Amino acid sequence: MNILEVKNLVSQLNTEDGVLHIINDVSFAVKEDECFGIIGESGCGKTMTSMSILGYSDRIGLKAVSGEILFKGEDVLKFSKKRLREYNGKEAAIILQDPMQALDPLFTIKDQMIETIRRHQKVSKKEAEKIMIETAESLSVAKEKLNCYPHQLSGGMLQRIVGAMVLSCRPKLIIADEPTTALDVTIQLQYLKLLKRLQKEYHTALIFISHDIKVISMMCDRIAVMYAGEIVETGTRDDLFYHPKHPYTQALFKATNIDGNIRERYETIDGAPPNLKEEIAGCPFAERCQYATDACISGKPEVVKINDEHTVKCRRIADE
Amino acid sequence: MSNVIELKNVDKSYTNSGFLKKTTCAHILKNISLQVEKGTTLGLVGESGSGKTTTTRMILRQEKPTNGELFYEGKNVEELTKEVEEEYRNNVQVVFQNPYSSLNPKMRVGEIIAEPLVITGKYNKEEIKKRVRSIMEKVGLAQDYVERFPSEFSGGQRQRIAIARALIQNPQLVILDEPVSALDVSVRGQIMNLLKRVQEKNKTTYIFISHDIATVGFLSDTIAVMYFGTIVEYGKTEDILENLRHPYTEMLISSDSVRNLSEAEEESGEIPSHYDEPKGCPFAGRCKYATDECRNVTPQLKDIGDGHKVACHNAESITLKSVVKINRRKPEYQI
Amino acid sequence: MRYLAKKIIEALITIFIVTIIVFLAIHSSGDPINSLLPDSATEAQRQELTEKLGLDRPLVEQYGRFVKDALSGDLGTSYTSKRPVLEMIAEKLPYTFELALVAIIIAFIVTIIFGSLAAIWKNTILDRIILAIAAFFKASPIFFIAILAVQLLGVKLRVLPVAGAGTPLHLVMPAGLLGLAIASDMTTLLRSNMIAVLESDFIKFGRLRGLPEYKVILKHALRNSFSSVLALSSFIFASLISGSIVVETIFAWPGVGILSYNSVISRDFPVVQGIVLILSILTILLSFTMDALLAMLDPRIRKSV
Amino acid sequence: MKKLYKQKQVNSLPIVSLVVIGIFVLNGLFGSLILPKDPTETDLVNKLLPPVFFGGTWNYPLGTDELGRDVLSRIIAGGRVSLIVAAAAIVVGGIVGTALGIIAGYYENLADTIITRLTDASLAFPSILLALLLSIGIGPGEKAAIIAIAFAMWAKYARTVRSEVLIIKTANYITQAKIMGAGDLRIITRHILPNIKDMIIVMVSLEVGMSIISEASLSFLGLSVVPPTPSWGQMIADGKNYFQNGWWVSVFPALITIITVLSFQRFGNWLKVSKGGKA
Repeated sequence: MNILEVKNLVSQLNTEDGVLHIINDVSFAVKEDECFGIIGESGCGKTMTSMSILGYSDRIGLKAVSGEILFKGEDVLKFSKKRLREYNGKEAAIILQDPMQALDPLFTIKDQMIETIRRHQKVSKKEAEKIMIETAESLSVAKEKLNCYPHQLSGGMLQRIVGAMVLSCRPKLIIADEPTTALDVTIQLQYLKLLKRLQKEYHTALIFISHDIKVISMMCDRIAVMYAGEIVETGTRDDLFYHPKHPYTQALFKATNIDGNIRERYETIDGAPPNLKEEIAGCPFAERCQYATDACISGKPEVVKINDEHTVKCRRIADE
Repeated sequence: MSNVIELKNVDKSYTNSGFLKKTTCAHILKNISLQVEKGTTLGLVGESGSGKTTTTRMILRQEKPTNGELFYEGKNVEELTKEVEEEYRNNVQVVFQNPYSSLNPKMRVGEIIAEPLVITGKYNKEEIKKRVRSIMEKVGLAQDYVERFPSEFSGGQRQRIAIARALIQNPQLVILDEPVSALDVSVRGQIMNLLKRVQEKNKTTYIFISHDIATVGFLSDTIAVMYFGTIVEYGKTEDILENLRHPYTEMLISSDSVRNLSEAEEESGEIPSHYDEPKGCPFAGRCKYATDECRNVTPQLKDIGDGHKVACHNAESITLKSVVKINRRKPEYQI
Repeated sequence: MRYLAKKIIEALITIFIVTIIVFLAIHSSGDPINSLLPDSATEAQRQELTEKLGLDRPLVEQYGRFVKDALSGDLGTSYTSKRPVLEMIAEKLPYTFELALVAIIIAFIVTIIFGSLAAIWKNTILDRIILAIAAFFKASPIFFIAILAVQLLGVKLRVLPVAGAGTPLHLVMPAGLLGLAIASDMTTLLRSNMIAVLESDFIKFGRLRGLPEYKVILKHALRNSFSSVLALSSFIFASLISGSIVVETIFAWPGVGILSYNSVISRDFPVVQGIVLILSILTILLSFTMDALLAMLDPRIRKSV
Repeated sequence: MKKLYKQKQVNSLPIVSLVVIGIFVLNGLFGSLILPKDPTETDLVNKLLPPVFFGGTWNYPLGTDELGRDVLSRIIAGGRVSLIVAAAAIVVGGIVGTALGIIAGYYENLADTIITRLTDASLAFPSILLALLLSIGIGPGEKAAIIAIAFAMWAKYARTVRSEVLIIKTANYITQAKIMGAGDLRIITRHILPNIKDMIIVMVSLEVGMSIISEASLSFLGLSVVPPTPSWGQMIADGKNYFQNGWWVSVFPALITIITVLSFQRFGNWLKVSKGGKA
C-alpha cells in the first residue's frame, strides 16, 4: 500500500523578483517501507517538493497551485495547524543536509532529544531518557556524547544524533535531504549503511534526496530523476542504472562518470538549466537535448510507461 | 627534470599557550616531503583534518613551516632575492573552492581578471585590456562580461573567471584547491576539461587538491594520499589507483565507487583529534588490517618499487581490492 | 572560566584608561584655578589654592596622586559642601542604582515582548506600529518626552508624583521613561536578530520535529536572538547612564545625576570628577555583567577563549 | 499565523525626508541671513505671545518665549549649532572611527588590542559625562559639546567597522589578493573599503540623528552653547517651566528636532534596503 502519493503537484514560489514555477506537475508514490530516491541538480525543486510533503511550504512562501499530496489518504496541503503539528515529527520527519546547523547551539543534545520524544509520546522524563539512550545506541552514539553541546561534536556524529532524534518517534516517513553531502567521503558510506539498516528495522518509508547519482544508486530501490521542477523519469535502480531512457538521465550518468574509471575527457551537458521565471511550454530539457525536435519545444511530452515500474516523460521515447 | 616546488620534511604545529589550562600543541603536518615536476600535476587527496589545505597555504607562503624547507626551482624559499621573490609571486597562483567568496562582489569582472597584472605595475592599460580579452576567450567567457559584477554569474562561470585570473600571467604553477567540489555535476566536467586543455597547451604545472579521488585521478600524473597530517601513500596515478597498497587509500576509493552497501562497514570509525594523538599509525583505529605493531610504532614512508611509497607496516602482506580502471584511451562512455 | 578571567582583565584596563581620560579632561584647560575662583580673587588666594591642590607639580605626579587617592577611596573634598566626595556620592548612589535597575528590567521586558512580536508577525501592520513607536522614541530626545509626561501625567491628570523620591510611585515615571528609551534601541535589535534566527535551519528542524510553535519561539528562537542582543549591549548601557542623568534632573530624583548637574553649576570640580569616575566604572561593570550573562547563555563562548 | 510572503517592499525614495534634510542643512549654513528678528533681542512687552494660529500675530509666527524673544528666529539660529555638531560627528566620528576600525580589524595585532581597549573605554563614557568634565575644564560652550559627542561617536564607528572587517577578511578574495602580492594599502582601498562603504553610509545617516539628540541633551543641561546664543535643547529646557501658558516654547524646537532626526533615520533605512540588495 502506498504511504505517500503526490498527484500532479504544481507549486509556485513568490520571491523578491517575481514568481518562480518551482514544481510543475510532479507525481510519484512511495510504498510502505521502501527507499525512494529523488535525484536532481541544484535548483530542480527537489527540496521544495520535500517541504511541500512536510506541510512546511506555507512558511517559505511556496503556494501549491494545484494537485494533492496524500499521506495515507489524507491531503497534507489541507492539513490544519493542529493536524500539522501531529503530522510533523510523529508521522513524517526530515533529516537536513548540514548537521552542524540542524541543532540549537545553546542546548545540550540530551535536552533537545528529550524535548522531541516527550512531544509525541506521553512519557515521563525517565521513560524518555530510556528511549533516547536506546535509539542512540542503535545508531552507535555513545551515551556520554549526549550531554555535549552540538559545537563539540563532529559532523558524522551529529548526523547520527539527528537520525536518532528522528527515529525515536517512530515516524512512518522520513525525508533525508542530502544527509551526507556535508560529511567526509569515508564517513558518508558508514552513515548510508546505518540509515538503510534502520529504515528496514523501523519499517519507515524513506525519501532520499541527492544530487549525487552514486549515493542514490547505493541507497534506493526506486529512483525519480527531477529536472527544472518536473520528474522526467522514474524507475527501479536497475532500470535506471542499466538502461536509462531519458536523454537527461543518460547525460547525468555519463557526466558523473558512474563507474569511477578515469577517462580522457569528461562528458558534459552543455548549456544551463532554464530559469524558472516563465512557465515552460514544452519539455524543459529541450534546449540542451541533442534529440530535441520542434514538437519537444512546443508541447509537453506525455508520460510513457516502459514497464510497470519504469516511466519516462520524453517524446522521442513515445514515438519508438 | 626540474621540480617547480619541493617540500622537504616539513612539519607544522600550532601551540596555543593556555592562560589557565595547560598549553596544548596540535601537530597539523608531520614530515611532509613532496615535489612537483614541471608540466605535470600532483594530486593531493585527503579529507578534513588531513592537512592538505595547510600544505597549500605553505606553498602560497601564507604560513611558515615549523621546521623543514620549501624549495622553488631548487632554491630555498627563505633565501630568495627580491626579484625572484617577485617572480615567485607572479608564477604561483591559486583557484579556491568556493566560487561565491573568491571574487570581490564590488569589482567588475574585467578588473578582477586584470588585477594580477595591475599589481605588478609592469603593463600599460592597452596591454592589460588585450590580455584580459584573450584569457577570457581561452576560458570560454563572452567578451561583454567584462563590465558585469560577479553576482550576475552562476557557480561554473564564476570559477571560469577565477581560472582566467589565475592564468592571465601564464604562471608556472597553479594550485587548484577543490575547484569543482562546489559545482553541479554537469558543470564540473566543463571545468575539468578546460583545466586539462590549458595544461596541454601551455605546460602549466598543477597541484590539484580534493577529497574525491576520481576527480584527482583525471588530471594528476602523481598522487599523494594524506591522512591526519602525514602522507600515507605516494606514487604515479596508475600505481595509486590500480595497485594501491595502503588501507586508507582503499577505503577512499571504495567509498567513492558505486556498489551495494552490503560490503561497507558501519563502524569504520572517525578521524582522531589533533589534541590527543593516538600512538603509532593514526589510521590504526579504523584499519581492519591493524596489528599491535601498527598501534605502537608509527610507520614511515618507504619506497616499495619505482617511486611508489607507502607508510604501512604490512603493505606487502595485505592484498587490497581496486575497483577503478584507467582507460585514458577510451574517451566515450558506453551505457 | 577562562573567558570570565579574560573579561575581568579587559574591564580593569578599560577602567584604567577611563581614569586617564577623566584626568586629562579636567586638566584640559591648562589652568583649572581660574575656573575655580571668582575673577576677583587676589593673587595670594590663587597661589594658596594652587599649593593646596598641588596643581603646580608636574602633571604625571598629580595623576599619580589622583589615582592613589582614588584607590584609597579619597576622591578629594567638595568645595561647596566641604564633605568628602566619596561620602556624598555613596549617599546618592543607591537611588541612581535603583533607577537604573528598574529601567533595565522594564527595558528587557518591553524588548522581549515587542521585539519578538514584531519579528514573528514580520511585515504586518503590528510590526510597522512597533517599529514606528521605537523609531519615535529613538528620534525624540528623552527630556522632551519627560516634559510631556510630566505635564500629562503629573500636572493635568495628577496621577503620578512629579518630583523627588520616596514611594514607589515616584519611581514609575523616571524609570519607565528611561526604560522605554533604552528599549527602543534593543527592540529593533532583537527584532532583526530574531528574524534571522527564525529563518535558520535548527528552527526549521525544530518545527519539523513537531515542536509546538510557542516552544520553538520562546525556548529556541528567543534565547538565541537575545544572546546576540546582549553581545551588543555595551552601546545600550552608555545611553542608560547618560539618560539617567537627564531623567534625574527633570524629575529631581535624588541620584548621582542631579548631584553632578548641581555641582557643575556650582563649579565643584572634585565632585564632578568623582561622579564621572564612578558612573563610567558602573557602565563598565554593567557591560561586564552582560558579558558574563552572555557566557552563561552561550556554551560556545564559555569554552572558546 | 499566515506568513505574508516577502512581497516586493515598495522602496520609493523618501522625498519628505530628503526635503527636511535639505532644509536642515541650508538653514544651518545660511539661516542667519534670513533671520526675521534678532534671536537674542528681548522684548518683555509681548512676552509669551502664542503662535499665530492660536491667537498670536504674524509678527511672531511661532510666538515668543518668556523673555519675549521670537521663537521662530531662535529655532533658525539654533539649527546652526545642531548642524555643526552633526557635521563634526560625521567627520570626526566617521572618518577617525572608520580608519581606526579598519586598522584594528585588518591588522589584529597590538594595534587591535590598543584600539579595542580605547573603544571600550570611550564607549563606557557617554558624551554627557565627558561634557560634564569639559565644562569644568575648558568651560561649557560649543567646543566642549562637539568634542564630547565626537569622542563618543568615533567609538561606535570603530567597533562596528572592526567587526565588519573581521568578517570580510575571511573571504577568499582577500587571501587571493595577498597571494597576488597586493600591498596592505591596495587591499584596504580596493577590497575592504568598497565592501563596507554601504554600511558606513547607512551608519552615518543614522548617527547624525543621534548626534543632534546628544547635542540637544547637552544644551538641555546647559553644557553646550552658552545661553545668549540659542540652541534647540536650551529652548526646550527654558520652556519647560512655562509649559502651562507657553507650551509652544518647548514644543516647537522639540518637534523640529524629532522631525529632523526621523527624516535622517528614514533616509538611512531607505539606503540600507536599496544599497544592501546590490552587494
